[in-house]
Amino acid sequence: MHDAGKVIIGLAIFVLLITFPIWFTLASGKAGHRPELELPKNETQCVESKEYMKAWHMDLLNDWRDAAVRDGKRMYVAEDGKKYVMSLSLTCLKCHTNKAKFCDECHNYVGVVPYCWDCHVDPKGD
Amino acid sequence: MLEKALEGSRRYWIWIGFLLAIIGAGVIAYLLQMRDGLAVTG
Amino acid sequence: MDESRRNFLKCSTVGVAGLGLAVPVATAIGKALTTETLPGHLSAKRWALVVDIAKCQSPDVQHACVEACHQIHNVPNIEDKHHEVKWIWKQTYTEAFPDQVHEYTEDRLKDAPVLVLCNHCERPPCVRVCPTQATFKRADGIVMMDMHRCIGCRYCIAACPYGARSFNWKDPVPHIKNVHANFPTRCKGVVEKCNLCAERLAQGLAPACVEAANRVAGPDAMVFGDLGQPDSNVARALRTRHTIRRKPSLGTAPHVFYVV
Amino acid sequence: MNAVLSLVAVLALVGLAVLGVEAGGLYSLFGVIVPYIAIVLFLGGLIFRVLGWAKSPVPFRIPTTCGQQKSLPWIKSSKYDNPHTGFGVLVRMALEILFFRSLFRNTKTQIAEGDKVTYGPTKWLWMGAIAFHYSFLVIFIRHLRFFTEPIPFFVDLLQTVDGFMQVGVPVFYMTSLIFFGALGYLLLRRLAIPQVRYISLVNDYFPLFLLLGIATTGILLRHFVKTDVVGIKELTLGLLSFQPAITEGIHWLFYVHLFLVCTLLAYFPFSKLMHLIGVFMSPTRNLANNSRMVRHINPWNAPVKVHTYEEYEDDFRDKMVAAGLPVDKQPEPKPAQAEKE
Repeated sequence: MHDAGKVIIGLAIFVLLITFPIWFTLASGKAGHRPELELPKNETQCVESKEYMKAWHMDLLNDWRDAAVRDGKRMYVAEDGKKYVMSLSLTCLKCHTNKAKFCDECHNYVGVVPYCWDCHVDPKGD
Repeated sequence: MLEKALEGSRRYWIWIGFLLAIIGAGVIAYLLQMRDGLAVTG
Repeated sequence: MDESRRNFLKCSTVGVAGLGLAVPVATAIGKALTTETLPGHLSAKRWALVVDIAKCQSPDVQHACVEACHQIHNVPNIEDKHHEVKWIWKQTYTEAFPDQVHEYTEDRLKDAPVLVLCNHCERPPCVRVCPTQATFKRADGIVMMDMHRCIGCRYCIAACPYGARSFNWKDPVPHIKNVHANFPTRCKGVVEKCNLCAERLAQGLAPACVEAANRVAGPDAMVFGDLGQPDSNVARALRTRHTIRRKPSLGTAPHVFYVV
Repeated sequence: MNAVLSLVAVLALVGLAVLGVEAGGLYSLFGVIVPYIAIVLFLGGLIFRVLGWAKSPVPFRIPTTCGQQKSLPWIKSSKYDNPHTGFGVLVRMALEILFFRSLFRNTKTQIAEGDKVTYGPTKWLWMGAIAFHYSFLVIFIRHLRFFTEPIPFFVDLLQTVDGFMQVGVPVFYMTSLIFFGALGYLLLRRLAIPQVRYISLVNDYFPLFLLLGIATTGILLRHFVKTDVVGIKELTLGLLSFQPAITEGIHWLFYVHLFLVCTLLAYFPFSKLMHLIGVFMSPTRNLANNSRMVRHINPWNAPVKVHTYEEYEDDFRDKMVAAGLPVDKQPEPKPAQAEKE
């Protein structure tokens, strides 16, 4: 092999870079880490199903915003007919009292930084 | 094409350095504004 | 709303079909939103506000109005005039009504402090210039802002002849004494202004300044109501008393009226 | 035809994944086994190809890259386009890898005014390539948020910059758009320009369609067919810590995305996509053009017995002098004679 030294060093660097997630995560020892959510104690039912909320809560909030701000309609009628006031601070955070142990858990886990909290107030303090 | 820009007299490099310094100042000012808002200037 | 929902469904269908998939989309692709107004909300054809200059002249009243408004709306209190944010504030009569004074204007008016706020114009120039439609006029006449859409271009500030709009030159949150959790704060780089307490109307409450003025100065210091109903209190007030608007010559048709 | 074939191939892959997951329920096949096979094929194939390249001897320092070669001291040479030092090579490689210099130099031959041949610069391909490669890099790094725990700071930083416009929720990344646009351009270019279409093969179209499929499924998954992202990260973390476990309830579209990516990985080492590594190993780029200064001996040359003129003269000097032939080096005077004189 010609220039064996250089080729092997290059390959080693490449493999090291490609396997970065593996050794980085294993070294941090958090590979088994899962978000642990603190669920509301006195409420078992969110405004919509758990699966829907998991995937679509950001769109729901976005639609809530449009409805409340632009159409002046502030009452959400859920799939099951229950009605909720559309408010992040007042409705969502009333049950999910701890933003850090609910919202932030998953958001941090998948690296999402929503800018909701730039303005919307967490009633329990930031 | 590109190497034309990498060669020049001392005066040329002083001029480039000066321009880069102005660009740098602009970038820093922009970043400050990003952080602190437009209050930085007005 | 329905329109965007439909577009959304269309987009996703085209997207999926574009992949050549005949398999139906298994999970839900969003749901159409069903919304209602809050029970007991106040609605109107055309909201209007009548301010009695004489009754709202004392510092107590004005202070109460400004405080009430700024407190519940998390308006920051910034000392520096250049960075000031205000929804309702006071100006002298001469400043507020420059085209309605002359050198012989009565003394009681000339330097009288007048409470001024967004006029919720019929033809709001701020709405016309807003490039993102962050500022818009609701059917009931309230000129509203959707803070999420504001990009901070400040065209509206330039367009508004009443100076009713403030820009958040810096992060306002550190300048808010007690953050009121029921209302969002703003972030740096957006414009804000009076929303005629749209959030209170939705709950069936009168605007905060009206409530404060009438509490401190007695009834009818400020009259708020639906101009679309001939028998409403504002309609009656406008019929029976002499009122003026700010800068009428500009043709924006303000809906905040002043009893001189 | 080649394009259609490639499109059909990619659609077949999509169909395979949909059928496998939706109808067959082969979650562990598409979620665990295929990804592992793909990564093994990717790394193994890549190393195999690189070692193959490394074993091929490079016969020549190719002296005609571009620019003036370093020769005599008073002739100006191109230090970076035609470098003769290690540093020059480093600069040339950096320009090539980071800025696609060769592509930038692209010219277009046109017949103008009836019969005149003109050569002009054309930067479109270069721009498309830059846009595509850099957005791909950003998207690749962005995806580390699903592969690392905790997420390194630069991934968060990159996401913030990329989502700077704050359009929509979740924010639409600028690079998604650029990536899609650049891919579209690169594809249209092949389809629209007759000369380019003529030389385009299945293995030119296939990666384009494959990447378009990956981008489409990715954008759909982020913005239109949302699914349990936390579950997806649990799956990937399980995979890379070698404790694979399928998470329930992930949308089938994710498996399509994953399968297309796996195909790309497995296909990579055996395709033209190997220019990722090839660019580092191309002798016309990574060798200093110093053949005037250093003697490079062709590695496969048979050993030639060299007998230089100097050696020849050494052997026959005395005889040459005796015969009256001129010699370069005069024979040393004999010490005995010198003493006598």
